[in-house]
Amino acid sequence: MATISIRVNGTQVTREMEDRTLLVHFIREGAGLTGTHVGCDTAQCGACTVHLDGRAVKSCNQLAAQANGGEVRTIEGVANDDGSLHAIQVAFRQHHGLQCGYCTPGMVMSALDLLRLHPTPTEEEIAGHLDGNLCRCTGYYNIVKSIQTAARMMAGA
Amino acid sequence: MFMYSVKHQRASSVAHVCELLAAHPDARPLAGGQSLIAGMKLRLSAPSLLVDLGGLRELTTIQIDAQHVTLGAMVRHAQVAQSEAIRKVIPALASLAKGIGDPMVRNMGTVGGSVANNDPAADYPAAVVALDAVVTTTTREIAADDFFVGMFETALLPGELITAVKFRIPKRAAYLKFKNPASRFAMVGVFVADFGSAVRVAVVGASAGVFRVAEMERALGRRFHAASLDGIEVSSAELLSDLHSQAVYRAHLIAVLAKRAVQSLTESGSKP
Amino acid sequence: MNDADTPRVIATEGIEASTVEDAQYIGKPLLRTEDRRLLTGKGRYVDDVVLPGMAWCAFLRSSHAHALITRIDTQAAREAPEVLRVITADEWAAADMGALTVVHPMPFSDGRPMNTATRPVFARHKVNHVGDIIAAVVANTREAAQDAVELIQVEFEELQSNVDVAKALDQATPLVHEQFGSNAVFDVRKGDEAATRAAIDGAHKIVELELRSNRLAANPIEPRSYACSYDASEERYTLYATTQQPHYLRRSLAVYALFIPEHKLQVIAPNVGGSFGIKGNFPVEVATVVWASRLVGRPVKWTATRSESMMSDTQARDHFTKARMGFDADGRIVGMEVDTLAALGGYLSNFAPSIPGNSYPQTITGLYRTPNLFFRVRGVYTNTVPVDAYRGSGRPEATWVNERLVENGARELGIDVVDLRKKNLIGPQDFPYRTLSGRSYDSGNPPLLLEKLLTLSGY
Amino acid sequence: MGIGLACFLDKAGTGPSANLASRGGLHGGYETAVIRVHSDGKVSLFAGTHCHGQGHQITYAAIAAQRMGIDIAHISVVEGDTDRIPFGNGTWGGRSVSVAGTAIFKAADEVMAKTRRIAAHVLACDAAALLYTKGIFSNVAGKSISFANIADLAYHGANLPRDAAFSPGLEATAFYDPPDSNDPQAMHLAVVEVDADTGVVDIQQYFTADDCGVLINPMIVEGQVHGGLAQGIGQAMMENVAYDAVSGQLLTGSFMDYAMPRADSMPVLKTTFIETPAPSNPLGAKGASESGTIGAPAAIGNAVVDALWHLGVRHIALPLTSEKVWRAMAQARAEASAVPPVEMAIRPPGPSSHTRNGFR
Repeated sequence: MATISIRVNGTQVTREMEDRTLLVHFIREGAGLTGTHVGCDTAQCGACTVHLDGRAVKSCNQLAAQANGGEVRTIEGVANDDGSLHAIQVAFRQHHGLQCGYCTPGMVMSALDLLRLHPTPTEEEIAGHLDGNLCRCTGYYNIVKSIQTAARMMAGA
Repeated sequence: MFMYSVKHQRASSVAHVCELLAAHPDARPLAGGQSLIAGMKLRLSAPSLLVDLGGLRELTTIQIDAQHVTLGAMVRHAQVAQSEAIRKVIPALASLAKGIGDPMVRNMGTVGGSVANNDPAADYPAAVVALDAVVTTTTREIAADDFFVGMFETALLPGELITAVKFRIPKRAAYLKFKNPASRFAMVGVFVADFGSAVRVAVVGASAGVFRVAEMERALGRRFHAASLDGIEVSSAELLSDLHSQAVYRAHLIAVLAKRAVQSLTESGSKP
Repeated sequence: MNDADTPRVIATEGIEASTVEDAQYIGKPLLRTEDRRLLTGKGRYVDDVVLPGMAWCAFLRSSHAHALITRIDTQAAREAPEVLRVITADEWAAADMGALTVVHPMPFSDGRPMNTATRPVFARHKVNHVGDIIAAVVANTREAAQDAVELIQVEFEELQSNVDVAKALDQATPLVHEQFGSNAVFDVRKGDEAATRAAIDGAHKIVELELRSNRLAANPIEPRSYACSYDASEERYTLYATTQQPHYLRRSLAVYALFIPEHKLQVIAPNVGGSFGIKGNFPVEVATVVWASRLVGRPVKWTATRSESMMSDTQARDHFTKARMGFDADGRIVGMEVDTLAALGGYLSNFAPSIPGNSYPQTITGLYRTPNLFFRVRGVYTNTVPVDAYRGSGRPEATWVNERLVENGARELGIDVVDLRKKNLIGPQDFPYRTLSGRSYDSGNPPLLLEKLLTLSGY
Repeated sequence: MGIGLACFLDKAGTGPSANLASRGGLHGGYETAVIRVHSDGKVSLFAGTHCHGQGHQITYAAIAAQRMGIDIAHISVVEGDTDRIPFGNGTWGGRSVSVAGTAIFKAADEVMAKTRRIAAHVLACDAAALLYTKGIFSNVAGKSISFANIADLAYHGANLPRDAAFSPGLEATAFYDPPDSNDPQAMHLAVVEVDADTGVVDIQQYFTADDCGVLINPMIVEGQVHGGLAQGIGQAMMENVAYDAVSGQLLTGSFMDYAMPRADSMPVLKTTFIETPAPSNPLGAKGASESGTIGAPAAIGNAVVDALWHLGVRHIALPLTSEKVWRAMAQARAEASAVPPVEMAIRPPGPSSHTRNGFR
């Protein structure tokens, strides 16, 4: 067992967990934040995407212990402090960028990582960036549109 | 799947890594973990201890001089992909890094991890071999041509850790990859590097490990032009046949990608 | 409502329902109400459900496609730390538990009932596909359950396997279920064989193709998951399940598998992360989870890993078809003949036979007037994961056959592919249109639809 | 370059139950809805289907709110709980809107009939003479009562006539068995380019025209077309569960080997709709979720054959992997050896060997 302490969405979470605990299980079971999902076991689907120390990572493909002492942001930490939706969440809703919602948290976290690096991405850049995020419902069109709209909204904000 | 029980320990220095590896023969160094953790989750490997290199800042530097780009073992793929300096001297290396996995994998995966793992479908071994790199370890320097031994096998001895990889800066180079449609690993990847005096062509994804195509190298050494590759066929005898591609198709792709790589470097107006 | 004549290119940008005047909501792109929750990580899927004192279930699955089980030794697993219970086929049988039921059987054309071997909750004596369940372990933690699964020792006697649908009925192909003396599940024939053959044989142009519809995995991104608690004082079960048919799941469990009074079993389907059909049929794992919750007296949960999903979620399509279509000199279809082998897997899943046996032939002539039709569809067993509904269910297979024949017909006749289609399309005046496949199409305007498509694409 | 067409139909909202039974089915084709008006006039709507991404909440609420003439925000949709909802057949086969939607429609009518009766009683006039707009009943004398007030009266129970038609409470349950299935139709046109060197098929443009009856929520319907299309493109281009021919081993045991479309696999897409109402239900709705998976393999397969017909290629098996297409081209060339081989054009490389177009 290891003592793992990670700052999750601004709150320090410290738990005793087995060394083999994956970061995603620390988040879901340790921190009780179930918005981060597990969709595969080979790091292909991206449903588990969170930000670790500012960069998007697949939380199912690393140990919680690797992130010990670090800072994690999950989908629960995206909305504004007053509870209103972040521009990217508004845009996903506006463009019907989600259906079942299971891949959505990973999509949003991955998209935020893109917008951090490229505030005004083209459709092609967006599609390319989503290489690590599988969606089985939407056909991706509305996701790409959502991210473009979010980029415009964020630039205007 | 869930991995077998394992101990995790963060190393405080390279010396500490060596100590831990020496004390625990079945320990594995953990770099970015993008292959190692994935394999452990599928219960394909079960080390008793993971020695986490994540805190070793001394392994995260990128050094560039007139002849070489030297990447610390813990340099992440995203760092290479985004490095303006690397893009200036070896754009092919940056673009190779940009094509590995996906953005999240690139944010974690490292040069050292990829090279040490020597997945036959990984991209980095192509760069290491084609760019005539030297792999620096805790005990020695190993030339690229001696480093990759077989499928997932390298010249690394037990307890030996890669600390850096030193790539030679070519006159021009290109890496083209035909992605496996499922895994996004290389079904075939071809790295062509022109050093003026010599040309190196390294192929990944197509066989048990990275290999060079001597006939292409000789032909391109005589004249660096796509037409020089006309008629050169790569034998499919030693190539992989699997679910995603038969050996014959892989052999064909090697020829096509090599031509296209060369062409991208010789077409007027294209960047070196 | 739009005029049928007015094409509509939809704006994907939705509108807030609150902006609609006078309760005229139908036809408006209203934004969804669940999005806020799903976008903030507050969705609740089955794997998010944590019940007090919850134990975990893991399954030992066959690594062989076809083998006899000669010995199972569960002792080490039973004695492993944290393990609460190990379950095998013997215990299931000893408890007189039931099984999955095929809710849509297909007969042989001569009236014989189909050869029914339903998907078992635990394989006994023999495994018939990779992923077939041999045993279950219930333990305090997910990891301990998984670790203990590997302690179960099974000895197999490997048999030759049969995985190619095209060869399933060949003499040399091993039988999945010996008792039937054949790999055939059913054999459906319809239409006037002689008249159709004569029409095609006498046609100006005959197109003949061998077609396969590839085997697919639906792969909703949310893996299947079940969590069940049992209240001994009221003898009541509460089951959280990834399902698109909560009542049918309850009925399957209550009436066919576990014999629980229906009023004592509550099925709750919270957010479901995609399904596309595969969460509709009766999933064998759920029976174990529900039963185990009573056996161990604690809530029990199982969530598939993706590797498990790949070998246990029902799969789809997997047809091998020989088909012919005849055309007259003007390009009019004079007849269609189809002979299809449809793989149903190692066992039958709930709806499986009706997909190739019913849905597929019902749409085989598509939107084209087809004056002569004869089809034969045979469902077959192969040593593969059972097949069931997946988005489209029979229609993609049918369209692949029909449209490939029409396309090649036009090309071989040298008639423009659009012109040939126009000649054969059912007109708006023909509805309701009765087809030889046994269906009556209710309404539509295929020629107009084609015009809209051609206009849209600038063809 | 190749262009491929597919014209096809779906079969949706399977029913009636007797029809299913006549083919041996042990399950029904009906659907269930309960509309429960609460004492404050707000509504809980229960349906026997279950949403797994299709947006039932807003679609069902739209049907009920419009039929009841009330604010859509006053309706909550509840699905997925066997203790709270009467037996339903669930969501499958493109049935939720045409079958459950009609059950909702009928339950709404029943609730509104009773509401109108109570209004007529309170306003002391003939029910048929009442005017109902914006949630308010009024008579010719200008007296009025709101929907919420009627709900209040219905649950108070004290001031209603002692007559079965005026029993306390305000809710209705409908079990609706459709008289027929419905037949959504669609047509696809795919434009592909085949890389003569590698066999890579690039779907450059894709056009769909759907007739799925009356669209209740066009945004959601279009989303269904998109999603189905991605899965159809998956079957056409890359998806394939493979077993070893000898051992029977599952070769596609994970997402490392089972390929599925990603964002960059999708072509430029344009969609259009016509709306031929379904005659079997009062909404005119038909199934809308399956056209993408049904048509895409055929449209894309036909487009690839179009591109390669001149070489002698007549058919390529699914999925249309680059290797299969390359082999088909090579084989066709070999068979037509009298014909001089088409020169292998060398195309400039993109960022990877396989570039994709942007979106519309």
